[in-house]
Amino acid sequence: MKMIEAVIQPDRLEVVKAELAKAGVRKMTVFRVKGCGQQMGYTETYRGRRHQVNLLPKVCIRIGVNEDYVQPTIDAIVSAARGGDIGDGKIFVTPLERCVRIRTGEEGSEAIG
Amino acid sequence: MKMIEAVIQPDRLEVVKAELAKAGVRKMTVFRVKGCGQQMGYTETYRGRRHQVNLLPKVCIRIGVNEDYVQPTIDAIVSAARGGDIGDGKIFVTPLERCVRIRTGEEGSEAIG
Amino acid sequence: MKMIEAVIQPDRLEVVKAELAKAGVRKMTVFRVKGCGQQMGYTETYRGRRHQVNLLPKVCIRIGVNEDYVQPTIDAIVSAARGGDIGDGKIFVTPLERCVRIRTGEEGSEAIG
Amino acid sequence: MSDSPVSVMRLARGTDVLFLLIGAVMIFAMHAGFAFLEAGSVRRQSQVNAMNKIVADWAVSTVVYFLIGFPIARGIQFWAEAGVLVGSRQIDMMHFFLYLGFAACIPAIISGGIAERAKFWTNAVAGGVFVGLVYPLFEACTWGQLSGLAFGENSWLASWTGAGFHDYAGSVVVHSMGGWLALPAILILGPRRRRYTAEGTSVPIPVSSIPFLALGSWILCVGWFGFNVMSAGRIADVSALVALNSLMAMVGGILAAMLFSHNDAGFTHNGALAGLVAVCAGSDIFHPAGAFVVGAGAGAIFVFGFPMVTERMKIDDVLGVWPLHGLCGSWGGIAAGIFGQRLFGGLGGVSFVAQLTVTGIAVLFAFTAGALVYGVLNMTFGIRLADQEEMLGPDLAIHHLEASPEEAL
Amino acid sequence: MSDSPVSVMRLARGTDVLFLLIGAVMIFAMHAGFAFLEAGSVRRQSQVNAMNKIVADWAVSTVVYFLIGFPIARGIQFWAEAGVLVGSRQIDMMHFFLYLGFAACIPAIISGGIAERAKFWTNAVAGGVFVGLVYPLFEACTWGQLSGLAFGENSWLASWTGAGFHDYAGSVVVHSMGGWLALPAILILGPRRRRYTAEGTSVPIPVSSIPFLALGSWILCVGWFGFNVMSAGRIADVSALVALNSLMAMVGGILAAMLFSHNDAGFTHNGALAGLVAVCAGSDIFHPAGAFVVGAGAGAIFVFGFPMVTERMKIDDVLGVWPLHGLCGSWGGIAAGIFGQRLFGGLGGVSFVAQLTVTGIAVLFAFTAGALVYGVLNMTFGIRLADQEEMLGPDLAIHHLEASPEEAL
Amino acid sequence: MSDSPVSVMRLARGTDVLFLLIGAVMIFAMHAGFAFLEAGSVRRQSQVNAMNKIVADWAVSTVVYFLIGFPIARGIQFWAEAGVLVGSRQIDMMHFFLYLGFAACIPAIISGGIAERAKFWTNAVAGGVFVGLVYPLFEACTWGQLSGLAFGENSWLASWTGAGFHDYAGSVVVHSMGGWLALPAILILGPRRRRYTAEGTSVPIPVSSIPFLALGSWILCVGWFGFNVMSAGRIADVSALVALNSLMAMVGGILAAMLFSHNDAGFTHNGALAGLVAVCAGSDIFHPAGAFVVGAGAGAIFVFGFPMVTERMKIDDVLGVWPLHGLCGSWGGIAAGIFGQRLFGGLGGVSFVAQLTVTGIAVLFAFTAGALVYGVLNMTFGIRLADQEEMLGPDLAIHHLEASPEEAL
Ligand SMILES: Nc1ncnc2c1ncn2[C@@H]1O[C@H](COP(=O)(O)OP(=O)(O)O)[C@@H](O)[C@H]1O
Ligand SMILES: Nc1ncnc2c1ncn2[C@@H]1O[C@H](COP(=O)(O)OP(=O)(O)O)[C@@H](O)[C@H]1O
Ligand SMILES: Nc1ncnc2c1ncn2[C@@H]1O[C@H](COP(=O)(O)OP(=O)(O)O)[C@@H](O)[C@H]1O
Repeated sequence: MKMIEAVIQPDRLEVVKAELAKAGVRKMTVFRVKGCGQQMGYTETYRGRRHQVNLLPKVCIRIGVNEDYVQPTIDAIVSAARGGDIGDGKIFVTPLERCVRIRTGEEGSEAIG
Repeated sequence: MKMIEAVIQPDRLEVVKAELAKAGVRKMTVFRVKGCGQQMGYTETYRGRRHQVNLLPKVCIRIGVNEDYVQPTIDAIVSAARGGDIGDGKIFVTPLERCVRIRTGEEGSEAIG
Repeated sequence: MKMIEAVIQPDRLEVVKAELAKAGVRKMTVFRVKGCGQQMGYTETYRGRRHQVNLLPKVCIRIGVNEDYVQPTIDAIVSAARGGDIGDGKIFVTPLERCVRIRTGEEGSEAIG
Repeated sequence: MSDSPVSVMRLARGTDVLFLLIGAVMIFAMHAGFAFLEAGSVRRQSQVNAMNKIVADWAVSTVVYFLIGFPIARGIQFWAEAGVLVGSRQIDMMHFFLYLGFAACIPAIISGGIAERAKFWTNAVAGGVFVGLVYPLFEACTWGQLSGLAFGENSWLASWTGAGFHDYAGSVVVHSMGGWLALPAILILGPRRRRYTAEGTSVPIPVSSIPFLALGSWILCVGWFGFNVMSAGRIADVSALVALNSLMAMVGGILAAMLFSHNDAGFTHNGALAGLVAVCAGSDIFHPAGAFVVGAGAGAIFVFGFPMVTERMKIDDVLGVWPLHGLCGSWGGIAAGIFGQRLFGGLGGVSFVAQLTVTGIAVLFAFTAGALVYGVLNMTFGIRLADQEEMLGPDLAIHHLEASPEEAL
Repeated sequence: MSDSPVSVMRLARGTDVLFLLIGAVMIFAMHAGFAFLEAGSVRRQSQVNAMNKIVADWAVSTVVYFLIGFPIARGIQFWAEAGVLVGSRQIDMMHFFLYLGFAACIPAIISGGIAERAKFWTNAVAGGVFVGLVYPLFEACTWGQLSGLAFGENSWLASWTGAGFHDYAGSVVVHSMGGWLALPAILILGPRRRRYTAEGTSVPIPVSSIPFLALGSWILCVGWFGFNVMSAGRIADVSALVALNSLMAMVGGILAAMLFSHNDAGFTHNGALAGLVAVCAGSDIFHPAGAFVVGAGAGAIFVFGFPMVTERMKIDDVLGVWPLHGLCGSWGGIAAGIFGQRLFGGLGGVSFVAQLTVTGIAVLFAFTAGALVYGVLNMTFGIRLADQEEMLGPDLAIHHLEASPEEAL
Repeated sequence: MSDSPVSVMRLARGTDVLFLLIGAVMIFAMHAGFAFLEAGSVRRQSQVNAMNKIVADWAVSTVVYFLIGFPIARGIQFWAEAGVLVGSRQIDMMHFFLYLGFAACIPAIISGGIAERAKFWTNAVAGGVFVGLVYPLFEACTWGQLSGLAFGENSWLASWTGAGFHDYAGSVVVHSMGGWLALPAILILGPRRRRYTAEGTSVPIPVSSIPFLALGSWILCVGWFGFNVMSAGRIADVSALVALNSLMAMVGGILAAMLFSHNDAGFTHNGALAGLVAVCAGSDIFHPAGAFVVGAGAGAIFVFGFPMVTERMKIDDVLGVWPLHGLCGSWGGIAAGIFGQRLFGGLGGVSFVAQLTVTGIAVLFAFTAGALVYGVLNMTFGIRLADQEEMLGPDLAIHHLEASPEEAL
């Protein structure tokens, strides 16, 4: 099993969700983050004091999947999240050792779906 | 060491914290997320435009633990977070290679606790 | 590749970012969390009902890096985030198997930077 | 042009219109206060609903009070040409606007008790019935065309107790009425999901926003001076004592609530309202020190009453409208019969027995009417959201919109 | 001391000043309503900008209207010693304050249409031109020193149609003017980034905060009673009918918007404003039932007009100021010529043809002036933020400050 | 009923009560503005505290000013039967309410300077002493029963400088007083934790909410017209010039702050307040253009003064109340002696020397009194939260409640 984490542009979320659904991926956990990458930063002032800010709003999606879903999930995200602008985001894949469904106590491949 | 990530119903957080404390787990990082799983979605309209929403509020807990704490931690969460409803959530376990306490620079099993 | 996750005091974020920049690390994903560790908790009352709260505001930084950047990144964070108080936070390192740049589809070490 | 000579008559009439306009607009503005008090005191998933409920209640109230309520209460209607209205009905029109503000408080009060789980339209219908029929009937008996028969100065009551029922600005007629109409609705609806466990343990549901709650309280407090002072009905009868007493009771309510609640912000801001609810009835006859005591009493009633109701009696009265308006309003009605006496520095001319009697009648009347209306609605259309809708929250279930749509994920 | 005898003259003058002050301050307060209505209806990244735009527009308006606009419109200036002003210009000064409030609505209306992407200072300059020249010219023709020549009671219009143009409180002069001045600005600016895809699909941008939007609407509604009632200009001419009609039209707007939008909170709160926009013109001559119908019509216009404009015509009018003020304002101007007739219970003395004619002239005048001013500014300095600035949002790009700086990461 | 003939006497009295009521209520409402200005300018962890501090200060102020302050300042108390109060003390009661609003500004001003780290009750006690004793003493000397002896028209000052001290609406008596009373409190408290590093580098603490800050500013600005205009004390003395000058100074303050701060929203909204603070003293004697200049000067003082104080002098005056009220208030007192002269188009009858002298006396008096009261409280009970409490934030440490309890984790 793998945990797939994608950082995307906020306004691509709906499209990504739709594309994932097509790929059969309907479970996910989503939250708002700020990110900095190749996008330029900017300066913020408060009452005359300036400081450098270079974090822009992004949305982070975390999806636990079985091995055979890894590539379809990545493909779905890449195709839907791509806008062609700098700042489109990244996908990270990490190993996932266990997955437990709280309601039933089920484990593993059954639990993840 | 493992990183345990649990996605639970927001109103179970207090009970989960209490149960974790009983299991000797008192360190954690918590944040609000939205999730979709087996729960039904719903429709949102803004000024006549509808779009599908199927993310519901959840709370995500991340806990770094030593091996021998993995099972007790999972058990504590499962027993406390279970409400019997769809949407009770999932627990994910990923390998954790290093852990550093910023204040002291300590590493590993000492740092995690 | 590794995923480095640091939980720090909110008011150290700017310094940490500056220090990371010196170490050549400019990409990251950041979000607000609440954490509990060695810091004391407190009690909240709402209309006569009390409940125990022991989570304090922290900031979580996630950085995907190539192997040779792991130690410099950790060092940068430790040196900048350290305030000497309890509650300074932790750094967690987990294995990162893949990294994809959404805009280009590039993978691996190229994508991460 | 305004330097041309103006007849005193015309000046007096204009000033009366202005006086009533200020009162009417201040009371209208209070409804924004109801909206924010509720929005701050519910969960985020119910903020939009709080807003739209208050607006809808105001709109429905205006229509039914114009068509039915005001004619019942005061025997005045406006089915004449605009020319006639402008010619001789100026003050009538302003009175309609002013007293509409009072009437529309009824659904706004109820709204806070039934929050987060009531259906929208059945509740709007109930509000319409209250503002169109139930409230005007009682208004007619105390302030309106039936007061001579019922509770007014030449009524049976006055001949029995020596004085008519005294309720200057509506502790009983408006607030107690609203609170006791709300109680059966709250009971019939039952508590919000997960508010009490199956074993009966109370699991308080945290409120969304203290600043919104405080904003609501501030708007209400400010508008209340219109509510009380403009109850005079015309400028020649304006009483500075009413303003001062409202101030003192509000302050009494704040201090009592603050002290008894250990500086809890929710209670403090509601304490101000408790004091104001209680002072309405006797605001024209109390001594300022008496008003302070009455207000402080109301603050204490709310601080001790709210947990009693929601924790011990397990009645999920979300904003505590029954203790706040129902109990403090009744307290105000009775207190007018005590601190209004010359013995306590008051102006006198008020009967304790009359106050007690009519306050009691109001409680019975309101509770019965509320039970009837909500009972019938519950059996016919149902008054509560489906479980799934309540879980989503009324904002999404009813209005398909969250309080912060941009932050939706 | 106030027990000393006071001459009626002095009392009347003082009361007039008070009357106008209340109106002026209520209208001033409405500008806070504009600010919150906009802040709630844009993204969080544009909230600070909404706030500062409204404040800046008010400040610029005050200066230019004092120096140029008011002298043009009414032929009155204040370049005399304070002693002279105090002696004989009291009412003039209050009129300035009152009518400034009307004038300053023009940039405040436009602000909501061009939100999130317009440059700050070029827009402030445009506002200055409108308040200093464009609006006062039209004001002079209807209410001011040119009304005898243009649209007033003894004008060519009156001799042609039998009655002068009737716009009691500015449906056309203020609102329609503002809405139709905004339209070319919105068109020239073009939609916000990513508002429509390259293929022309509409991708609505969710608003930030319903509570702020509702707060703005409430503040506007409350202040509007000053806007309409104090249009009397002096206390002797105050009309309770104006207050009642404003109320009825607001309620009509609420109910229509609520029903047609299926209880959408954005539409409901804007529906109240739509009703109020439309009732201004004929608020002194409608029957209350007529006012209700006019308001309900405006509510419907907005609910159906907004998606037509933003979804079908693909005009990114962020707050919908063109349908709200432009269309509903024009509707109000025409409606005064219909429901103001005695046939519909109105006061009469109004000509449908005159209403239609001047409403049409106002549309043409405003659209042309707006196109001219924004066109020239666009070609010289540019009126739109750079792409990168728009992405960051105007708060950071222009003001270097977010709405919630503490939460910045 | 209101068509019955009304004696002019009665109308005049009623209109006076109404006039004062409007003023009193507008000033009362300003305190909501203080609350939101502070809530927006502190961190989220101190928003609830801001709200409750202002409410508590108002309540304590009412009690002590009723019992002690007003009797000291004006020689008036209300220990008579309600019948007596109603009969002959109507205007006195309204004056109490009006001037209470002025007095209660003192702790509300201080509140913003000491925010986020002061203990609640010791601060409330200090507020009580100021409103009960310190402020009334100065009030008595300028506007009250000692004005003949001290700074009034027939005082030593007037015989020395040719004119009494002129402070129409309290630039010095209220604002400068409040600002200079706050300064020692801020100094004794010391800066918030981590506000300056050990090496003395300033680390600004970002504010929580620009919309709340702006809401506070708007409420204050609107209410200010009551503050200034109703300082007339009775309707016959109302002056339209006061309204116009307040407007012009506010606009001056906005424009100056906006330009000098490069369109910073915090400064812009505080600039409006700076202008209003400064115009109080001479609002009845300036020419509108003079008022604009005075207001613009105040806006500049704040924009340059605030960073000077907080960055260079390292005084952690959270809202900048010393520059805003202390410095701009003193500037207003002195400016009345300049722009009030006929030379600058003013009304004259004012002495620069008298203005300078009493402004100076006020500074010394306030600073000393503040140092004394806070010094004693600091040595006895302590005025600052414990470190751990400050880290948690006053909301949780004092009120056991966060601003958004639902979002607590
Ligand atoms: N190495 C990294 N570690 C963590 N987050 C990253 C990393 N690289 C990119 N991100 C996240 O992805 C977002 C988009 O990255 P960016 O480099 O701007 O996009 P692109 O790769 O399309 O140019 C960033 O804002 C950040 O949140
Ligand atoms: N495969 C997954 N990947 C990421 N998050 C998941 C996954 N499955 C479930 N979740 C999270 O857990 C929450 C509860 O899941 P759900 O399927 O509704 O519960 P249950 O398994 O009890 O029916 C979801 O809202 C989502 O946040
Ligand atoms: N084992 C852990 N798992 C997850 N988060 C942790 C863990 N230990 C610490 N943290 C996070 O780090 C923060 C600081 O931890 P704390 O123990 O208070 O600091 P310190 O180690 O400096 O005493 C906590 O608030 C929590 O968010």
